[in-house]
Amino acid sequence: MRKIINQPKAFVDEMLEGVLLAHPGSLRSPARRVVVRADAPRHGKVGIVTGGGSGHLPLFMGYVGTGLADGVAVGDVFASPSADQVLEASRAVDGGAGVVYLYGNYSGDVMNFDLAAELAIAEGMQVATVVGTDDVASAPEAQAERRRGVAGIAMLYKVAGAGAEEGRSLAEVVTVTERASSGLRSMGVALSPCTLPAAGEPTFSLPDGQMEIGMGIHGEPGVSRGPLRPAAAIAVELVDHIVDGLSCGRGDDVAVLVNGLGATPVEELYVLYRSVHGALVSRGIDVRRAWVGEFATSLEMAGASVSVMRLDDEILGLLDAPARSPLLARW
Amino acid sequence: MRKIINQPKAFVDEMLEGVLLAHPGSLRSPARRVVVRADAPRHGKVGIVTGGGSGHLPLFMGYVGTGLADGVAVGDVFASPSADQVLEASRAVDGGAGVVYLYGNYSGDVMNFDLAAELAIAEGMQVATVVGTDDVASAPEAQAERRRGVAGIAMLYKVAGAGAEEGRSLAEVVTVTERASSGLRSMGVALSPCTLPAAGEPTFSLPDGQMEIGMGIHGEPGVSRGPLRPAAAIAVELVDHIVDGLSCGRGDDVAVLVNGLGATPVEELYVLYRSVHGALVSRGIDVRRAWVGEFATSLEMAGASVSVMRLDDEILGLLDAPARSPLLARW
Amino acid sequence: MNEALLVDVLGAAASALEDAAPELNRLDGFAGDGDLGVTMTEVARIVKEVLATGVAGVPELLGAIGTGIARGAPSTSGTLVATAFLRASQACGEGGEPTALLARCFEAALEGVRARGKAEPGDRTLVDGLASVSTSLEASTADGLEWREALAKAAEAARSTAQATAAMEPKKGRASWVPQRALGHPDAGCSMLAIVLSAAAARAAG
Amino acid sequence: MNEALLVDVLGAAASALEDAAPELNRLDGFAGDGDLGVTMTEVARIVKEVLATGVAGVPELLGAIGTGIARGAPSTSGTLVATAFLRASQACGEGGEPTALLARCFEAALEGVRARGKAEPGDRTLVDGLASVSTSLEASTADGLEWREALAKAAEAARSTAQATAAMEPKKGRASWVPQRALGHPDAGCSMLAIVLSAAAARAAG
Ligand SMILES: Nc1ncnc2c1ncn2[C@@H]1O[C@H](COP(=O)(O)OP(=O)(O)O)[C@@H](O)[C@H]1O
Ligand SMILES: Nc1ncnc2c1ncn2[C@@H]1O[C@H](COP(=O)(O)OP(=O)(O)O)[C@@H](O)[C@H]1O
Ligand SMILES: [Mg+2]
Ligand SMILES: [Mg+2]
Ligand SMILES: [Mg+2]
Ligand SMILES: [Mg+2]
Repeated sequence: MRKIINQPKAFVDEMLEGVLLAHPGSLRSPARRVVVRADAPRHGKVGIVTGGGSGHLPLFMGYVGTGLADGVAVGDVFASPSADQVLEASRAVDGGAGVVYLYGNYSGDVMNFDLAAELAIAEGMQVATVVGTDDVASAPEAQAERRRGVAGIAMLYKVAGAGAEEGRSLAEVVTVTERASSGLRSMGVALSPCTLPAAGEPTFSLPDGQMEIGMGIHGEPGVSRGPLRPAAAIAVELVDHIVDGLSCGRGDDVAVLVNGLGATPVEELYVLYRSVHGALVSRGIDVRRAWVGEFATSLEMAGASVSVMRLDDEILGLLDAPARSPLLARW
Repeated sequence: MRKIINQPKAFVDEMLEGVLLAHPGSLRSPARRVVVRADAPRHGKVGIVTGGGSGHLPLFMGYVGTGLADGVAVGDVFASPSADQVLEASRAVDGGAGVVYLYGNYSGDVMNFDLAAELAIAEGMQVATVVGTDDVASAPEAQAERRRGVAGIAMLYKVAGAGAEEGRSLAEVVTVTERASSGLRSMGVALSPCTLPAAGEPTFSLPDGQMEIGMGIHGEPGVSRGPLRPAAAIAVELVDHIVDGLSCGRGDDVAVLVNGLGATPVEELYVLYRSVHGALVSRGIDVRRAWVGEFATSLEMAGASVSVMRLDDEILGLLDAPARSPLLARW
Repeated sequence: MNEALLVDVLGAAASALEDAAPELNRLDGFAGDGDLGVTMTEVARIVKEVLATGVAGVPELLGAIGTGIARGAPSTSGTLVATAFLRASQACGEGGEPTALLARCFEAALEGVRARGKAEPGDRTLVDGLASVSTSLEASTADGLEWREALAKAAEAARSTAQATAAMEPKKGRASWVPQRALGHPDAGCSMLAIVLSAAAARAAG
Repeated sequence: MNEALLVDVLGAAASALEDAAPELNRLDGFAGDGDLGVTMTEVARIVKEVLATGVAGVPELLGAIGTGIARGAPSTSGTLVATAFLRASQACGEGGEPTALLARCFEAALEGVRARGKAEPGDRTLVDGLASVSTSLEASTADGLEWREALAKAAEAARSTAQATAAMEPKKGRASWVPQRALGHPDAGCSMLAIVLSAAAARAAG
């Protein structure tokens, strides 16, 4: 194990202590394993609560900031937070205009956010839910609502967060975020496993020189495993799968996000982006915005994912709105 | 090898193509392997030119942006760019107020930047140089000017870039950047080697469960090698070495940067930060600003570095000034 | 079924769960992320903790376990197991004849898990296991079986359902891309249920 | 020394450099980053490329090689080797007796490398190797030796200086923290110089 940690059991709580020590002006913790913007609740603003397992930074906590989410419930490594934590986060960010639960579609998270929503509504809050389901490898197009949420959710935070920051209503924020989500698809390739601090052993085995297309961010089996192929071939395969269900073609505008899973150098992500861009442009699709970097990781897994979001003027405007979070802002 | 690449020889150029395709509004390339801000040259503004080997993103190209550097000369993986490239970058960013060469102290880079400076001055430009020498493991305090530059240079870009953006003169920018540099120290720990695309083999061997304190970012031998220790112990050792030469103690203000070398999850960097913060605070040092993330990597090396910069009001003001670059901005 | 006996039986089930952790990780790994054993180790720890603090009253004990798991092991299976305990706690409030009580508890657990997880019978989840256990306990109630016997039959039903899931092709979600990976291996959650019920029945039997 | 001969000798030196790449990486790895062989492979490729294009005139040829390396292999050692070629090109412009010409070229190269790299003799760098070669060529000029003989002596001097660096404790920079790592191994840059001069001398000798 090659980890800079102390006791594996203390990993998540020590990480959180570090976050709060590093960013005291921007973040605070109203309850155990709950982190919110220091200025929450913002009166009259729709609050956005997210959450999920640890080990995916900057997902989820990294998206707590201005023009993004307001609060996060932090689970154990690769494990859902509890309904209690989500409820505490909701209380801390609700400014009277309601709260959107925006997170990735994993059964544990869904159950705990759903339970929290019941409890929050019982307390008199307005709660609506939008679940990220962008991973096309996790279920066929006909079962799109069963798909898992992966790195594409970064763009949903941007859309929802900008809408909320502008003062839109709960229903308006939900409507535009759902529209963005329905035009969002992602797919990834894994080149190595990762090791959970508490387990000390890799989550699965993927021999050097092999890749698994469509593997889940916790190492769930993907669509195919085989010898590692060149970046250009990987890009074409990912874009084919993504564009298939997106019914997106000549003249359509999209935003693209190329995400590193943890151990893949940013240089390689740009090599991949180069071919992703080419594959989209060759279909006549217009790439209006692009981000390349780490947006949702799986500890130190090697690999990358590609996300494509269909744009309209309203969504593009929200993507372009200012946003800032202490974990994302390298300046 | 677990790399998303095509031909290893094409790695750097394809990466650059990807960068330019992803950020067409922000960056442009006036010459081969030279990248500058799209709006360069800015009339009357001091230009900042940096450069160095590839494989360290976001260093160096990631710091080309508003309030940061204006241009970069991009070398091969872990190899210096040529004087020609530096000269081209200088020509493209010189707005008549002179150019600062700000880069890390590696002999190949120094020689090529020095040669470029001679050529640029011969062409009538004003050129001044500030070299980052923050790596305390690379030479003893008595030979501080021989030290290598590592992740701390991220803070120097911020200081110099903000000063230039404010309209300061070449001499003023150099003076404050040199003062910031003289109060800046870094040290790192490596937990695994990395593999150059062209080589296909790890740069050195570091068995699982071992760490090397003070190893250079190209794998140059460090101060000591031994069994991997807990994050808290690593933090104390790094802070001890750093603070030693900084003559910094009770009542002093500092900014801290905890940097990941490539494959270390951000969660671990925050666990490390927690103890770094504790070690500084226990000496009575006041941590005024902190950044945690990847600022200077070595491909997919596992490990981290800690940088500490002594602050005065002027430097703190420059660190707080707005800055934005397409490669750093996740939003 | 008195409280001391329940403590004893639940303790045995928790120990069996701990022992089965590597096997549960392995089974979860075929189509899932291979962490069911990790979660269940945590669940077992929480069960034993609550048992050790000695909560008075069967519904209270089950409720405390449910709450403890919901807070302390909030993963998919943890949340479902917590839901099962909470619903069982509510269902057994009125007391009654042990076999009927058991049947009522598992029926409530099944309904709770279905509502929370939105899976249907045939989806190759814990719901399949709970459904067969619930059906078996209902039949035993109708047949007037003693609770130990009923529990043994329920464990038998859980085991055979787990076996049956091995032949069920995953039709939904990620696993449906590569049905051959899961095929031939029992569902991890159903195996977990079979293991705890078998341990409980064995302890109850003596 | 005519141009055809120079092309021949430089080609032999370049081939030797390519063959020595793994060894140069290994030596550079003890106290450096282990990439000298990578850089020198590139340098050798550029030298051969320029030789193949056939530039007219000795100074022009050396200059083209220097410029090519400066553009195409701009690392520490690449830049220093480029500087050496560029300075040699300038120094040999006036022509003259071959041994004196060689001595002048290497003296100019030494001065160029010292100015560019700011290392002093004794720092355990390429400067130590170039200094001993320059001294040897000066003595050979004074002694009136034929250039092939002078080159052989210079190669001998380069080899013994490389050997001597193995006993030099790195007093500066990173390597000074762990002097024992470098100690016992010759400096990589000096070994490189010894290898190319030996190959050149052997080819010149026929
Ligand atoms: N929606 C659901 N309803 C009922 N049981 C489920 C559901 N989803 C998963 N399960 C059960 O949970 C088991 C996996 O649990 P766990 O490993 O905790 O899930 P994950 O790691 O995906 O969060 C499965 O074998 C299955 O029996
Ligand atoms: N300042 C210098 N002056 C002269 N020679 C130097 C200098 N620095 C390094 N060298 C030589 O260069 C060799 C290493 O070259 P190289 O591997 O290209 O350096 P790096 O990888 O550090 O850029 C050393 O063995 C030494 O002989
Ligand atoms: Mg699982
Ligand atoms: Mg899981
Ligand atoms: Mg080297
Ligand atoms: Mg090098």
